[in-house]
Amino acid sequence: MTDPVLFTQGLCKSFGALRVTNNLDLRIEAGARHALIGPNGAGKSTLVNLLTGVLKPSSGRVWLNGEDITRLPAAERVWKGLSRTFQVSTIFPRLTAFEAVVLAVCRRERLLRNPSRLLSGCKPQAEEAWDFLGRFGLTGVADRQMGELAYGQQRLTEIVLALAARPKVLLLDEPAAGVPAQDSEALFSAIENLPRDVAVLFIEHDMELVFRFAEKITVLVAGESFREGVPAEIASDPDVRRVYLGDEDDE
Amino acid sequence: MTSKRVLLHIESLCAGYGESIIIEDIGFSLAAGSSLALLGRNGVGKSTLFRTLLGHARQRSGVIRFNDRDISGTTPYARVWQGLGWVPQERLMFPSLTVAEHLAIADRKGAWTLDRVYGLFPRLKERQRNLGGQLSGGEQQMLAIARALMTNPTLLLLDEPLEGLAPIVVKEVGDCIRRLVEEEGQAIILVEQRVKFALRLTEAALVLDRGRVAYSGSSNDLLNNARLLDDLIGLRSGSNLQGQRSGGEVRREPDGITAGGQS
Amino acid sequence: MIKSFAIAVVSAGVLLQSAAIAEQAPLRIGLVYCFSGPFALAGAQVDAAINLFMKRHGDVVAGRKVEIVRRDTTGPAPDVARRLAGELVTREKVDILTGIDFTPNAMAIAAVSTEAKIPVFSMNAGSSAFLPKAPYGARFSFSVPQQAVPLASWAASSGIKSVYSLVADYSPGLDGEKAFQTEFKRAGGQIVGSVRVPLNNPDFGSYLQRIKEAKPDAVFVFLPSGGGDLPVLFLKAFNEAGLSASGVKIIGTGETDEVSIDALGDAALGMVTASHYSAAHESELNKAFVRDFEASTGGKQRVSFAAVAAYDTMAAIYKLAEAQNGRLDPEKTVELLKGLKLDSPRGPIEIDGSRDIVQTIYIRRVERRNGRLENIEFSSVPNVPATEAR
Amino acid sequence: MTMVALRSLEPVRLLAERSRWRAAEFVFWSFVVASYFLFPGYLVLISQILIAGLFALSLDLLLGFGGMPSLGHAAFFGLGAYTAGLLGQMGWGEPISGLLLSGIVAGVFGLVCSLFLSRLRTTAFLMVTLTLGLLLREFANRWSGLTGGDDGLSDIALWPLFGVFRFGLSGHTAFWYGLCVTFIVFLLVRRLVHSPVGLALEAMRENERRAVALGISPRLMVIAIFTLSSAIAGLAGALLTQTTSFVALEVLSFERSAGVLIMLVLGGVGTLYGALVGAAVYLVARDVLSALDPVYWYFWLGLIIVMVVLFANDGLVGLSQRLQARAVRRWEAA
Amino acid sequence: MMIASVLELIFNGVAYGIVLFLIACGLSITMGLMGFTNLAHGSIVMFGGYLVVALMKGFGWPFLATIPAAFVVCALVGAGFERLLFRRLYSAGELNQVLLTIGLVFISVAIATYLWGAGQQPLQMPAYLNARLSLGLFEVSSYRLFLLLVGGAMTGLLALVFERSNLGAQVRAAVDNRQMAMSCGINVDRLFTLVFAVGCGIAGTGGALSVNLLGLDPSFPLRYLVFILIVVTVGGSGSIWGTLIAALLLGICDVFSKYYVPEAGAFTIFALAAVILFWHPQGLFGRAAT
Repeated sequence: MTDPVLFTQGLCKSFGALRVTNNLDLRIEAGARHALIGPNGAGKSTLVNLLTGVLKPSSGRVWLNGEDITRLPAAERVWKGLSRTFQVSTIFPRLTAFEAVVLAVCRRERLLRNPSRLLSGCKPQAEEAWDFLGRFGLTGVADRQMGELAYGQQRLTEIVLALAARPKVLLLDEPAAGVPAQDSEALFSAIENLPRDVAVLFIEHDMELVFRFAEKITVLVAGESFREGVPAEIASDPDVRRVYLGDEDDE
Repeated sequence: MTSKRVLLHIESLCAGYGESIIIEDIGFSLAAGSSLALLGRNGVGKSTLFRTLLGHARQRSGVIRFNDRDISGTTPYARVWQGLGWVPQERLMFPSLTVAEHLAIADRKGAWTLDRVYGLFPRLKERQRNLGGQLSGGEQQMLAIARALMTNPTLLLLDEPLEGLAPIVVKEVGDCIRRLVEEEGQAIILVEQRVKFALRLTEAALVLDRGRVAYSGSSNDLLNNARLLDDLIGLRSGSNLQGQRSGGEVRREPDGITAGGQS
Repeated sequence: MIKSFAIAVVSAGVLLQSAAIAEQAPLRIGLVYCFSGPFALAGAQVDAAINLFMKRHGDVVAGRKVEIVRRDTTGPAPDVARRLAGELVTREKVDILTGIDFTPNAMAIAAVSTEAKIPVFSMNAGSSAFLPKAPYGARFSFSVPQQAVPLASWAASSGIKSVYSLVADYSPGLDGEKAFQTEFKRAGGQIVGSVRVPLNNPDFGSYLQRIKEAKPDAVFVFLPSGGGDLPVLFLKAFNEAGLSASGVKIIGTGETDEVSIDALGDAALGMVTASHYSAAHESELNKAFVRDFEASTGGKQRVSFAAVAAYDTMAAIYKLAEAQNGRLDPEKTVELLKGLKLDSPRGPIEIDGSRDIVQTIYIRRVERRNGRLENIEFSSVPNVPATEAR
Repeated sequence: MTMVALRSLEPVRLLAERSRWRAAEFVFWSFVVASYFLFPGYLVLISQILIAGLFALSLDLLLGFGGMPSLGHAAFFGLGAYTAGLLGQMGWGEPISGLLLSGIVAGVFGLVCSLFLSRLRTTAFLMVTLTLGLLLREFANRWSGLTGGDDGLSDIALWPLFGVFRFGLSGHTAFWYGLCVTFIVFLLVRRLVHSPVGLALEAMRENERRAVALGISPRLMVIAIFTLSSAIAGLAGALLTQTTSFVALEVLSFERSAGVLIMLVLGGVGTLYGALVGAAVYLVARDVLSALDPVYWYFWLGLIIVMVVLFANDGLVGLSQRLQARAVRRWEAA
Repeated sequence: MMIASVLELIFNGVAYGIVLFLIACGLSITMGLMGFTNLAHGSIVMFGGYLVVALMKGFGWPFLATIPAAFVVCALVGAGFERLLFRRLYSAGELNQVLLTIGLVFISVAIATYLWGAGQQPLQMPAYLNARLSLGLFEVSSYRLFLLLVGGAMTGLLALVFERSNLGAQVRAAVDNRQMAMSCGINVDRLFTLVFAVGCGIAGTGGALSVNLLGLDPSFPLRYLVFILIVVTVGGSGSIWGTLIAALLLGICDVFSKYYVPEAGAFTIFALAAVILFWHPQGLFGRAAT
């Protein structure tokens, strides 16, 4: 077994008396395709927020690439190689898709520390951004403001933005949510073609996507890791079935 | 018995949020006193259709006739006065209002009175002094339904009323809805992932796919045509965890113009 | 009689010199003052007084037609004041600058006058810092110590043994505090407490409670006059706190001026102030002045010290221009200013060697006369210099 | 032409397009220069417009690009003004070094403030900056030994610019000095806006959560932009001191903070030129109206403001851009 | 003696706080409900004050009768403005609202100067409000006591309406979720007008009651703008209790600091506001931004 690129140790988060994440140990291997599923209120969003640094854990630790990042602010975790997308499309409405990706590339290359550099002088970065957009078939809309893009294109742009940071771990929060059927194939193939050296942790409830891509599945129930295994194991596990469904059709 | 009056008539309706278009060219009619199941996969635009009927989404073109009156372009509250009631998927409790206040502000003259609503949901009466945010999921759902009933709707739009409820509560709320339809004769449009429940309860069914009408006909026919049901709603498509989508999470369609509501 | 004769002579002069007027450029007076905002009342006074003067004395002096070019400083805004003064000099080619309201504006205008070598006559207080910065400047109003020192002397000599001092926290207030306290202590009085209140201060309650506990014979106040809100708020709170009932006197300077006194209302009755002008001043000259002023404003305005200063400034300008054949040479004007005497509605005034005003300071008490509140003079100190003689 | 060539050209073109100098910009600056000859009697007014424009520009950087509304920006303007004034009073009257030093002092104070402000946004940011400005004004009033209190600072001996050009009444030196400083700062700000940092700022304004997910640290951005904005405000304040040889408490007043916000919103937020246009319109309107109607000019100024909001709610620059776009469409249609 | 003086300070602080509350609470309600930043709120307060003066001086009305009149007239004026002007700006962004209402402040200042002159308005309170009353340990002015009673009664009434009545529930529902409130059949447009009118009415009443303590001249809206903003933001917009507690807190702290550390001048109130907002950016009782 390889060393995990991202893992948590005894992660807990409580809101008042309510414990949302409970003593969670999660291991994401390098290059993994890891899905996180679970019924409503299982604490998936909270976990994402704990991993990305939006929330601070009540106790426990988060390690990235052998480094304790528990205390790092969100932005600095991105510098260490943890990128994410959002559940509900989160974009810069008045920036063009191209500008946003250029920004992501420039940030990665630490050009934000150099305010004397003009954007028009960022030729290699521009070309790299263009390539990224090209890989996802977005060059046609590159110069349009993100707010005007179709929803599917926005979601793709979000993945491009996350990838442009060249992360070690990519966290996809319900990438397929709200994407219309005709666009979902483009999205699926984009996810399929994500670079193999990037570990992908995706939170999804679209089982089609989960079983198509996941090599490992963690079922989260009430803030705890309920089951973990390869898709076939999870699919055939009667406990998972019972817990995840909550109930069968009532008649 | 004469043929029933048309309560709701929709014609080539096209709508969305902001610049986006989510439902395209939808049309159907609903007779007075009858009920309709509105089905389709997640994100096909069912909630958006509701929001368009209620005046919260942007209607691009088409006609919405309700009670023989064109209501497109009228304000959302005028539509409530016309007789449209709404039980939103997100329940949309008012955190700073008590249960009793939720019912009081929605109160309009008609057959549904506070006593009758409390009769239908005795649990709400017990909790009438509690704030909206302090209720359990099931109680919130009951309150959402009760609140809509207080407006005395001729047509009640129910958006996934059983979503995210514990099994026992599903039964309780489901029974209430059934009583509402079968005993009180309330006309409803029901969006529900529990397809069988929805189809058994209603007379007609409408299935949407990608913002368009994919099936329009009798609920019973659809219920008894497993193949068609599979094709239309994808109950068994995609995964080997068959049917689990119905119990899984449902995407929240955010209100407002965030693009998250697009299908 | 003499006046009407003067008018006749001037009018005759106008007729005789009408040909010459066409050739001679007008005498332009740049008036920089605040006409809008909270202190617009003083601006209205100045305007009316100048109009009255020109109505009485004609708009021609030594053959030159007099023109007033007005500019609004909009409040304490020295950058605006400096620009307006500069534009008056460079673009409007004025012969003299006058008006001058808030201290910072005065300082900014002083700089313009110095650089452009143009006389500048102040119609309003300005702190003691103004004249040293304006070699071509003169002051026709008053200085804060000029009023505060006689007030302190009077207080000490009339049985007031202990005083609490309350001043607004700005430079005239601090000037007043210092002048009053120094003189009062010198004269054997005791200052039992001292407080500076912010200019934007809605509630005086706590200050008055302190005063009440200090049990002074009187409270010395210096608050922005000319229509500000603080005197009104102070007096209301003073009565509310029961201080007037317990016999504590209020002494001050300009708080009861005629544009503020009606707003103060009966609460001001009995207040003793020291000032250089009261509309109730007993002299023929003043009675005529008050009558004409009120007539010219349709009875809407009462005359206050701001109007008198403007009137006297105009008189000085006319006199100085006449002495120089219609010109206002800066050096010559300064020369002529020294020792210049005018018979003003306020009494005799004189400009001394430091180009500052020497005048009589009156001690007055607020009383109701003929149905309206007036500052009734009951004691006076003649020839008080504006700059403290040390 | 091959596909490869096309691919490498397009992205660079897109980026260059963003920062390209537009014809309207040349017209604008030519007009500013030409105003020296067109309105020789109004040079002081124009230099004060430039100073107010520079001040508004500093606020535009903060509000228009950083998305942070400040109602206490006069604090930094005033700090610059007092620094320049004190330097002059202490005998250092060299204008350019005095200007730079004033900018640095205001910037350092801005840096200190931003450490506290960086966790606040929107209304809270607005109100805390407001109280900060009020506190600083109170402080300056109290510390009259240094600031001259209400009397202000005079006796500011300013040496001629480059040892040659005196700051005279007519405002020739003030005009060119103000124009050069404003233009240089404008160029720097324009450059910054069209640099990756400017893009990051816009991203943060548009969606802070997403910007964080790109690895942009909002705290560092707020600190950086607030410091820079404060320094520019300080430069503007110092310019005012140097061209008027006087400092009054009023440079720290709430009225000045509110005034600059009005100018900026009037001109158009987030456009850079809005700051200059707004300052010009506001000050000219005030000057003209207060000369026409010294007592009630407030009324007309208020009316103009209301009309602008009702009929050009993206500011005057936005209005002119819309009119221009409409004209272009008409012209193309014809 | 010590206790009496502290009690008197508290009394004065509460009375001052009540005045601050009265002039600010209307804005808190409208800002909380409509998200409309109305900097011209102070103009309405001023108008209420002038109305009192005009009615008392011009028509010889008794002071007490002018207070309801100020409420009614200001409410009508507010409703008119909401219908004609503000409604168009609900979605225009905070900056445009700020600019528009500042423009209105300028206009109102000029109009007040034109109608009533630039000076302070004299206002003679009836004798029973100019008296001193003994409350056992200490004496108080009858006016401050009156303020306390009327202010307290108004707060109670407001709280009652806001928290207990159906109208109040409708308002809270619309603040919580405007869309859902509309879909309960609430005519939100009319509700906005009504609430705006009530907010302006309270402002007018606040003006009427505060003239005697705060003075009245055309620059009133500008002079008290900062105070109003501080009270509303410290309390948290939309919360009546929050506004009341903020006003009382600021009033009492101001009075105490002026008594014990008069050198602090205006520092205390500003510093206090800055510190509170630094720790509670949404105000003491504000909702977190969603």
